[in-house]
Amino acid sequence: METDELILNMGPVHPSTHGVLRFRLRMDGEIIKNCEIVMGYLHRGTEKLGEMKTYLQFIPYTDRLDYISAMPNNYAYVKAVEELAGIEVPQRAEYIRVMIMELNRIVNHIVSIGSLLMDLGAATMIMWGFRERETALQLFEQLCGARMTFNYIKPGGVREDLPEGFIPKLREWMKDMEKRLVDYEQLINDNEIFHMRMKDIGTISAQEAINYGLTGPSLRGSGVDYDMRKIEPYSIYPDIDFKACTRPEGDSYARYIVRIDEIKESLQILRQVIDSMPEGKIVSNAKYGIAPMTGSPSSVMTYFPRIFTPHAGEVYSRIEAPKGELGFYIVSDGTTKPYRVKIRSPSFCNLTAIPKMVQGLRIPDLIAAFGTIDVVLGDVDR
Amino acid sequence: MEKGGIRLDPVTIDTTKIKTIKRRPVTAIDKLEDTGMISTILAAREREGLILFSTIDQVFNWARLSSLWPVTSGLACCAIEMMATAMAHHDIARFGMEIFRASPRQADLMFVAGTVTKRMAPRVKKLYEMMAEPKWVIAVGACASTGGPYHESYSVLKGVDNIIPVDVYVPGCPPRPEAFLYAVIQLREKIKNEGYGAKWGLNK
Amino acid sequence: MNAAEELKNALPNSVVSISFQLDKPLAIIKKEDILKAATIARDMGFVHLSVITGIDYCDRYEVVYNFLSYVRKQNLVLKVILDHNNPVVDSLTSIWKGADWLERETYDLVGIKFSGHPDLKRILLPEGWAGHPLQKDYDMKTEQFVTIGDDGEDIVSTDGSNLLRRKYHGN
Amino acid sequence: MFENAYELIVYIMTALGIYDSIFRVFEVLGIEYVLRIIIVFVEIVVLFAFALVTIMFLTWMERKVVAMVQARYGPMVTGPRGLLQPVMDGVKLIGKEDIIPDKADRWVFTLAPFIIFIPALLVFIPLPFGDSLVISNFKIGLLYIIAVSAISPIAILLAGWASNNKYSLMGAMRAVAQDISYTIPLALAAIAIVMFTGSLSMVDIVTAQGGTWFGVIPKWFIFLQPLGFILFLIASIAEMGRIPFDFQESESELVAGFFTEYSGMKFAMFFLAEYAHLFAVSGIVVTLFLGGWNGPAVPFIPVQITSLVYFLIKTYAVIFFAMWLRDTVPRMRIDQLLGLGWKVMVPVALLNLLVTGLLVTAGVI
Repeated sequence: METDELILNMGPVHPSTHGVLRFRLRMDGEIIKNCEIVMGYLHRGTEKLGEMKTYLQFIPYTDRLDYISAMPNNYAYVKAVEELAGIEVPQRAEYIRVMIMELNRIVNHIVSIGSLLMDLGAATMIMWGFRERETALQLFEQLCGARMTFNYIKPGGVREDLPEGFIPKLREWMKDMEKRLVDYEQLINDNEIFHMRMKDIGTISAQEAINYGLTGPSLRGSGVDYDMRKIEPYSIYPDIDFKACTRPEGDSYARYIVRIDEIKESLQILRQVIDSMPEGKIVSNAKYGIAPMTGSPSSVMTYFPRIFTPHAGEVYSRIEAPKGELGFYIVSDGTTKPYRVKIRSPSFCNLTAIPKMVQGLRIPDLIAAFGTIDVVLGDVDR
Repeated sequence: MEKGGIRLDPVTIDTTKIKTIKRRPVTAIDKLEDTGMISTILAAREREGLILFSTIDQVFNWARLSSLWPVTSGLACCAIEMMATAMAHHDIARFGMEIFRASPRQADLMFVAGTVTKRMAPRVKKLYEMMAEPKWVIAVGACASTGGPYHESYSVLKGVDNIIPVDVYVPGCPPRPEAFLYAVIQLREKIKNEGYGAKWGLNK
Repeated sequence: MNAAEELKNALPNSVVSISFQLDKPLAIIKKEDILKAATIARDMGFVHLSVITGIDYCDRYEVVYNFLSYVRKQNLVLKVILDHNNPVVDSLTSIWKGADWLERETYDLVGIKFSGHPDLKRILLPEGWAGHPLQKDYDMKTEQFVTIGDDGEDIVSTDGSNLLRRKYHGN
Repeated sequence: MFENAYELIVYIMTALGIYDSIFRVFEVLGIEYVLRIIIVFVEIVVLFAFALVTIMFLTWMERKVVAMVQARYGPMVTGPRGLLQPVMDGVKLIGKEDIIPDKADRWVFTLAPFIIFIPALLVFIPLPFGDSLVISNFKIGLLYIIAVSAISPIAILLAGWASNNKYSLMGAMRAVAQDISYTIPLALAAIAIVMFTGSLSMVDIVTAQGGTWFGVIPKWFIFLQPLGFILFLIASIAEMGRIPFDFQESESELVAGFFTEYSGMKFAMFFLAEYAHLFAVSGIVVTLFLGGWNGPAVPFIPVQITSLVYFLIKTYAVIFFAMWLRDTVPRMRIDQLLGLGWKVMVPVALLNLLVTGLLVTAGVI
């Protein structure tokens, strides 16, 4: 019998590509022989805009890269700028930053797991997940007035201090989240069909994972004991007791379990951060004309300079974002605007491994593997 | 007697006559003109001469506004808020809109949720063209409405209304789920006043 | 002894100079020896290729590589300086699969070519897009539009009349 | 009590004292058969009206059950608690533009929705809704049902092929593979029931399940055939094409499966056929394994009414189970499903059949 190859274009508008990604599949029946990823449908020229905006103006754009976990994006950029300019950050601000980033990590993993399950056909998980996400977003909103795009972390500190009653509310949310986590695990982990769909699918060995430049939960799912928070400790992470969650298998199920474990670990971190939250300023006011505003309730509200001029130089600074290594490479020429901003986004680099992972599998496996890589298109195309 | 822009009294249809009349008596449509609701006026103008089908229109409009099935097409950040609108907390299902159809053939409404880049623009347009009439578009967020924060970018289209007609614009970056719901309610109001006899060519 | 010095010891002829990029050891490599230097860096334990990017300095291009060692917990930055007229450098895809897209992106946005790359074509912008946006002399005034052909391929032109339904107020 | 609904209607009309006079009119004209046709026609109209209302209600119920599981409200605005929602959806779909793609096979494309919709309703004909409430009590009712429901894969294949869309074609191929693999265990599980009753008639199967053991346990076949029940349930959910076996549609993989290109009324027919199928298959599960319309008698109320109520309660319980399942589990993969069908369910069904046969022959049960 003569057979012919089927060329299937999945996307850019397809329910399970998490946005506007396109898979160009060469298929033999249902088996994927070759998967080519076509992207750029959300390429918004953020890096060019970085050259056109001042340092502070660019912070909102970082929110819109990985719009599910915007706070780490804020922080990664601000951290690069702070390193470039040599700004000290007060302890309280660092604690608030870590707290809010870990909260955002939980939110990100909830969305990630939820959309994975939705792609597998079980829509309930995402509904339940978004219920907890919504309450978390209300916390964000209390803190900085925005639900998704925060613009909260600024060079030298954070924009506003914790509002009244924030910590008790957060504690309540954490208690709720722990209960819900048990529900999630009952719904998903014990499900035989879920195991059938996820185990031994999209397997990638540790060696290959490093070679492809995977980072984040995707790499830890392959058994590489790595975490930027451990390898290159930043902020207050050296003082905090936590572990990098790894699984040795390297398949989709391992990556999923790593995410669940990370939610637990993040709750652990949150608890420590809340318990040892110091009092004090939230903005450094030494160098760049940041002066405390008198008369404000907590007397730590401050101005931020509109114009901000770091020294000439270049810096590459990375953090462990929920999706992996997020790095900003900034070249400054000593003016008010960066000379060049390069964003090393985790989604972009993690996506590289998909064609390797799905070789010889079927479309449903492609969706499962793609779901566990956890990609946000804003982050891929920038 | 006229109510809500729809003529209820029985009039014999003579389309040639309607075309030749130069000055019409002042109607509710003209009154609408004063309020500046351009889209409503355009819909009403299309309905000029439509008498027989007004009741059918009312029934169909009611059905259409009650069962707006959106097409599953998220472009960027706003898509996450679109998801949040569909989820448990805000529950767009109350309006009967939870059936997100992945196939544009079966959808009535397109949320252009996010930045429309130059590369995506022809695809968005194609998606719109694939949808079956009647269809509506809601431009969600600053990017879809005007280009938003990416207005200066080389690869972003400055407003999706440059390529497809938009019924409701939602401000925000991204808009809150409440804003989505408000946009849906506005669209329902708009559909209430539309006429389809003209579109079908039944009254020509 | 930091990583850049080690690299200089191993390849005295290829390393032009060593210094620091803030606290990260930086070595500037001759452009024809980058593949050799990268191989040695990998053997030194710098297994993670974090980023490849290019910068347009108007008179020259610089390509920056950042490596990380999970075991040594150290960074190593390599830099290659390219000619502005003909920016070509060897590709690292033979060593790191992950370099594939990073190099394509650098080619797409900055315009640096990577010789030996298996599939060097645009990645974020459609084929046929005029200019490389992150070059300093990129023409931001000219609007380019994309339409789709019969096979779903992108067609770039400055004429958007097929696409647009009203007069376009782009800048 | 009566053979079928025709006799029931005749009995009621006789009791009301109008049958004889009407019959005499037709007798004088020499066309008695016309009266028979009219009565059957009325029956069918009532049945189809009931089916359509049920289907509409089911779409509403599905959305409400999903909402309940997912901690939402579901449709609320249109009508009381959203009850008018399915009506509105229907009216809207009638008013939608009917698109036939340029490269589609126009005739087959138009024909496919009818081919799937009509058999979905034909299944209702031998289904006993209650005591005497059956349109026609075929002697081969079960065989007829299995045969008629086997038409739907043909329609799906036609729809998928005619659409000239890769997703549609893949969805159609999957649906056919799935239906063929699951009709076999379905039929095998049903045959085990026939061994008890010795009849293929649906009414006989229900009657055989009347009464109780020890006055407590109802004589339902689920207790005699627990394995057969599980096999039949899994196979029928696969036949219905619902999650975890909804490969023909599988939204996150194939956009909308075989009806990706359909819009408007044609799409509505696929949509309705799906729910007609859901009701019919649940009804069959109830008839075969859950005692059909059997239930404790209630004094002063005619058995026709109580039996209908019992049947509907049981059927909706099965439907609720299917909906609940859909909201809880993820989708399987097509090769895993076929593997399950051929490697597990067919051998187990055969074994079940063998054991049942031995037991029945030995006279144990």
